[in-house]
Amino acid sequence: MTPEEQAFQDRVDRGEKIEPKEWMPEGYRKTLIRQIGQHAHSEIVGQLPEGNWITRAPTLERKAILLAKVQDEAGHGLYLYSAAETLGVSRDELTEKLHSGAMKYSSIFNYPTLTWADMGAVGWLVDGAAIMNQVPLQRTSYGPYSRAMIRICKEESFHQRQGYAIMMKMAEGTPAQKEMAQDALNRFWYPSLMMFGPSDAESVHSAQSIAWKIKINTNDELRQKFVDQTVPQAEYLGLSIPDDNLRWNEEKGGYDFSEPNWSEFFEVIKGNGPCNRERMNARVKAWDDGAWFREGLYAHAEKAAHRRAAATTAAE
Amino acid sequence: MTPEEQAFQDRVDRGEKIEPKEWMPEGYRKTLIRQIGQHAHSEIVGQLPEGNWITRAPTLERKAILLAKVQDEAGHGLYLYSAAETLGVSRDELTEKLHSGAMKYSSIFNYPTLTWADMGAVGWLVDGAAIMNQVPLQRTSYGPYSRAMIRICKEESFHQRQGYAIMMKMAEGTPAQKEMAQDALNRFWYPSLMMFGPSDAESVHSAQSIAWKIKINTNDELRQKFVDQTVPQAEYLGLSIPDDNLRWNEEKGGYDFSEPNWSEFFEVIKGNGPCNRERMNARVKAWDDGAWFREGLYAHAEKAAHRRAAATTAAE
Amino acid sequence: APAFFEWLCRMGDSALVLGHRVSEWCGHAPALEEDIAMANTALDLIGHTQMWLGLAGEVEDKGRDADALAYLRDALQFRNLLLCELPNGDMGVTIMRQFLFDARHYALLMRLTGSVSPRVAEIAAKAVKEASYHLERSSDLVVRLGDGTDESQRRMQAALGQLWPYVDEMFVADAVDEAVAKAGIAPDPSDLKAEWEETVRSVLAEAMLDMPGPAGFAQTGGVIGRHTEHLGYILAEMQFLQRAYPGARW
Amino acid sequence: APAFFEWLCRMGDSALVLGHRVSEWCGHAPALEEDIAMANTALDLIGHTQMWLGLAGEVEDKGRDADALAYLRDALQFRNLLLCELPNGDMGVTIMRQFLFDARHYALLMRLTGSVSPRVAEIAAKAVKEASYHLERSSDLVVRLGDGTDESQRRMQAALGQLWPYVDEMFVADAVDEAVAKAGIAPDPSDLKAEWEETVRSVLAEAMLDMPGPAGFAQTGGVIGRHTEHLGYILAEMQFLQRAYPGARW
Repeated sequence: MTPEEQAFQDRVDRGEKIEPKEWMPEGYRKTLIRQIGQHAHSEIVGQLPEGNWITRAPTLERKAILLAKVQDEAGHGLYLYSAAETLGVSRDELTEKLHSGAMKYSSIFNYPTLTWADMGAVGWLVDGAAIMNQVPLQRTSYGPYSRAMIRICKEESFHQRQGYAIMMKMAEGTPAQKEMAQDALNRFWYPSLMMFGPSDAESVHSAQSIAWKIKINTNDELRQKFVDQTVPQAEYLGLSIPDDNLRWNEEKGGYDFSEPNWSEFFEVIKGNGPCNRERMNARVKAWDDGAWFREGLYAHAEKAAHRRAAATTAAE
Repeated sequence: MTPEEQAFQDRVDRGEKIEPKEWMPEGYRKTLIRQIGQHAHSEIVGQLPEGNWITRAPTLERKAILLAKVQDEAGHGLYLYSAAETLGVSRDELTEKLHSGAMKYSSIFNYPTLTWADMGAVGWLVDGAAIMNQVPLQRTSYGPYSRAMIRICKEESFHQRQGYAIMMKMAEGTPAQKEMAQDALNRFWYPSLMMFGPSDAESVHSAQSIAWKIKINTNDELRQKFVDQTVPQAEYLGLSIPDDNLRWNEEKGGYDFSEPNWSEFFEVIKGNGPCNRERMNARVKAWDDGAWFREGLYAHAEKAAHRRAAATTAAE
Repeated sequence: APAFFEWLCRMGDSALVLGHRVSEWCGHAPALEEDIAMANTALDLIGHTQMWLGLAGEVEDKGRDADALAYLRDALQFRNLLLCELPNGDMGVTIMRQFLFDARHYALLMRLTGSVSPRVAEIAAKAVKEASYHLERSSDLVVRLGDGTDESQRRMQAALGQLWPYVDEMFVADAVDEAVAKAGIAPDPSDLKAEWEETVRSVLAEAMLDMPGPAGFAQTGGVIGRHTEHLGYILAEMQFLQRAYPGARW
Repeated sequence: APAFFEWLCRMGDSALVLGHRVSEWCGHAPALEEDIAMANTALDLIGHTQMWLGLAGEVEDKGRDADALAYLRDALQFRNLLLCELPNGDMGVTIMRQFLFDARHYALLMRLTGSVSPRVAEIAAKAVKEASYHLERSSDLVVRLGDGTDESQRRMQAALGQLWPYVDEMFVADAVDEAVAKAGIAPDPSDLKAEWEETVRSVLAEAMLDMPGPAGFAQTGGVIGRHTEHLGYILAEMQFLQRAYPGARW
C-alpha cells in the first residue's frame, strides 16, 4: 500500500465519506462505477417486469400505485447515474455498456411477471431483498453513493409494504387469487435468494470491497437475514415457502434453508434466463427508436444557446 | 364506331363471351381493368375489418367460420387478379396502384368494425350488397371475369348467410347483444347503401359500361333491390332500419328510403373516412415488410431454375 | 342516461384512456427523464379518472363506483375522445397528442373551477394544477422538437397532420354538452376553441410548425360511443382481471 | 388433474395458441398466397383445438366443453408449449416456428393414430393429414428462404437461433407424459426427438442453414402453466367476449 492509499484507507476506517473531487484508488473508483452502474441499470431494466402489468392493473388505485412505483424506479436510476457521473463516467457511456452486454443488471429482472400476484411478490421479495442489500450501503464510504442510498431506501421500503399489501389481498382472496399468490412465491423465492449473489467464499472481490466499505456485509449474512425476515411474513400470509428443507435452527437463531440452483443463476447471468433477450431488446429498441428525439432536443439546446449568445453580443 | 368496334358490340349484344386473346376496344379493356382491379383490391383490403375480430371471436366455431371467410376473401382476390392479368396487367402493377392511391377499393372497408355484431352486419349487409352487385356480373361479357364472378358469388352467398346467422344470435341474445346488433345495423346501413355508388344520373361511365355488359344494372336499381330484400330481414331480426323515411310504396312495389349522405361518401373516397389511413398503412406495411420474403422466394426460384438447366446440360 | 352522468363519463373516460396510452411508454421511453414524466402524466390522469368516474357513480346512484365504470363497461359505453385512444406511434405522435389534448384540457378545467357544481369545481381545482404542468411540458417539447433537427421537425409536422382530423371532436357540442352548459356545470365545448387555437397557434409558431387548415372531415363519435378499432384492444387488456375474476378484491 | 385430461389440454392449448398467433397474420402477410395459407393453417389448428379440448372436457366430465376450456381458463391453467406463444416476429420467425412445431406435430400425430384410445386415434387420423401438409409447406418455405437471398438466409438463421432454446420443451417428459405413455395413449415425447431431429437436420441442410447445437439452458414450463409474459396478452384478447358477457350465446 502506498502512503496515499494508506491515508485513504484510514479515512474510510474512520468512517469519513469520500467525496467526488478527492483522491481515491483507481480500483475503488472502478469498483464503485461497476457497482453503482449495475444498480442503476437494474432500476431501469426493473421497470419492465412491473411495467408489464400497468395496463392490466385490476383497479384504478392499484394502477396508480404501480405507476408511482415504476416512476420511482426510473427516479432511482437517475440518482444512481448521477452518483456514477461524479466518478467520471457519463450516463450515456454506462447505457452503452448496458446495451452491449459489457455491464450487467440484476438477474432477477430476467424472470417474467406472469400474474398480478407477481406485482405483490416483486414488491415483497425482490424489493425486500434489494433493501436488505441497500440499507447497509447507506453507510458506504463514497458520499454521493451513500446519499443516493439513503434516499432510495426510504422509497423502497414503501414499495415493499405495498407489495406485501398486494400479497395479503391475494392470499386472503378467492381460491384462484390464493393460488396465484402461492405460485408467485414459488417462482420468485429462489431467484430472490440469488439476488444476494453466490456465497462470498466464491467471490474474489468481496474482501477488498468490504475493506473499502463499498460492501458492508457478506452475501451469506444478508441472505440469512432475508430468509429470517421473510419466512414469518409468508406464514402470516398463509403461504408456503417452496423449500422442504426449511426449518428453524435454534442454535444459530435463524432458518436453515436450501441453496438456490446456482447453475441456473450463472445461466441467467450468461444471458440464458427466460427474459434476458426480451429485456435487452426492449431497452435497446427504446434507445434506438428514441435517437431522433434526443438529437432533436440536443439540436434545439444548441440553437437556443447560439441565439442567446448572439443576443448578448448584439446587446453589448 | 369502326367496323371492328361494331363487330365487337354485336358479339356482346348476342351474349357471346369475349376471351383474353380476342380483339377488344381499348376503352373496354381499361374499364375492365379498373373495375376488376378495384374489386380485387376490395377483397384484399376487406380482409382487414373482419380480420380485426379473428383473435377475439367469441367461440372456437365462430373463429373457424371467420377464418374461413377471410381466407375466401383472399382467394377471391386471387381469382380477380388472375382475371385482370388476362387483360395484360400484372398483380404487382395493380398492387402498386392500390398503394399509391391511383386505384381505389370499396369505401365500405374504411369503416371500423367495433363489436362482434359487426361481423354479422358485414356479412349480412356488406356481403349482401356485394352479391347484389355481383350476381348480374356473372353474365358480364368478359369471359374470365364472368367465370370468376360465378365462383365468387357461390361463396359470397354462403358468407351472407353466416353473417345473418351471427345477427340472429345477437338479436335474440342478451340485451347487451341486441344493443350491439342494433348499433351495428345503425352504423352499416348507409355505408351499405353507398356501395352501389351514386345515382347513375350522376355517373358518366355507366351508359357505355352497360352497353358493353360490364355493368348490367343501374346503381339505383340495385340499391332499390337491396333495400327491398333487406328490410324484411331486419324486421325478422327485430331490428330497426335507421331511417325515419322508410316506408313501403305500394305503387312502385318497393320501399321508399332516405338517400345516404353523399358528401360523406365523397369524403371517404377522398381518403377522409374513419379508417382509410389505417387500411392503407396496414397494406403498405405488409407489402414493404414482406419485400425480403418475396425476394427470397424469387431468388430461390432463379437458383433452382439455373440448377435444373445446368443439370439438363450436363445430362445431354 | 342523464346528461350530467354522461358528461362526467366523458371527462373520466378521456383521462382513463389517455392515461392508459401514456402508461404504455413506461420503461420504453427514449430518455430516463421521459420515462419519469410519462409515468407522472399517466398517474395524474388516472387520479383524475378516479375523481370524475367516482362522481359519475355517485350521480348515477346505481351502486357503480369508479372501478366498476372503468372496468365493467364495453367500448360502446365508453365516452372518451377519439384522440385519446389513438395509438402512441412514435414519441412525436405521443407528445403532439398530449399537447393538443392538454391545451384544451387546461382551458376546460380552468372554466370548470367556476362550475355551479361544487364537486366539479373542486375536482377541477385539483386537476388544473396538474393539467397546467402537463401543458407546460408538452408545449415545451413541441417547441424543442419542432425547432430541433430536420428529422424531429418532420416527425412533429407529420404527427400534427395525422392527429388533426381528431381535434374538432373536442369542440363539438351535442345535447349532453348543451344540457350541462345550460345548467352552469360546464362550458359549451365550442367556447373553448378560441383559447385553444390561440395556445396551439403560438406554440406551433414557436416550434416552426405549420398549423393545418380546418380538417375537411372531422373524425368524431368517441363521446357517444362510436370509437376507432383501437379501443376494444385497450379495454380487453385493461379490464382482463376484473372480467376474469368477477367480484374478487385486489 | 388426471394425466389424460392434462395431456389433452396440452394438445389442445398448443393448437389453440399457435392458431391464434398464425391468425394474427390474416390480411398482413407479404403475399396473397401467404394470407391464404396462414388463414388455412390457423383454421386447421382451431379445428384441432375443438377436437382435443372437446375430448378433454368429456374426459374431465365436469360440464366444460371446448369453448369453456379455451375461453375460461387463465394463463396458469394453460398447457401449451412456450414455442406456440412466442410473438410472430417477421415471417422468418413465424415460418421457422411453424416448421419446428410441424416436424414434431407430424411425428406425434403419426404415433397417435395407433393410440389405445380410439378417440385419440380418431382425432389424430384427421389431424395428421393437415399436419402433414403444414410440414410440407413450412419445410418448403424454410428451404426456399434459407437458400434464397443473403438477407432471407440471414433472417432464417436468426429466427432459428432465437427459437432454438424453446425446442427442448417438445421432448421433455414429465409425470403426465409418463402416465399417458404407460397407458398406451401417447408416445413418450422423448421418443419423438430422433425423428424430429432427422427431419430438421435434412431440411436445414437443404436450406443451407446451420443447425444449432444443444440449447444450453432450455426454456420450459409451458406445459405445466409457467409461461412467457406473452400469453397473458393473448388470452386477454382471445377471451374478452366470453369474459365480458358471461353466459351469452354467440
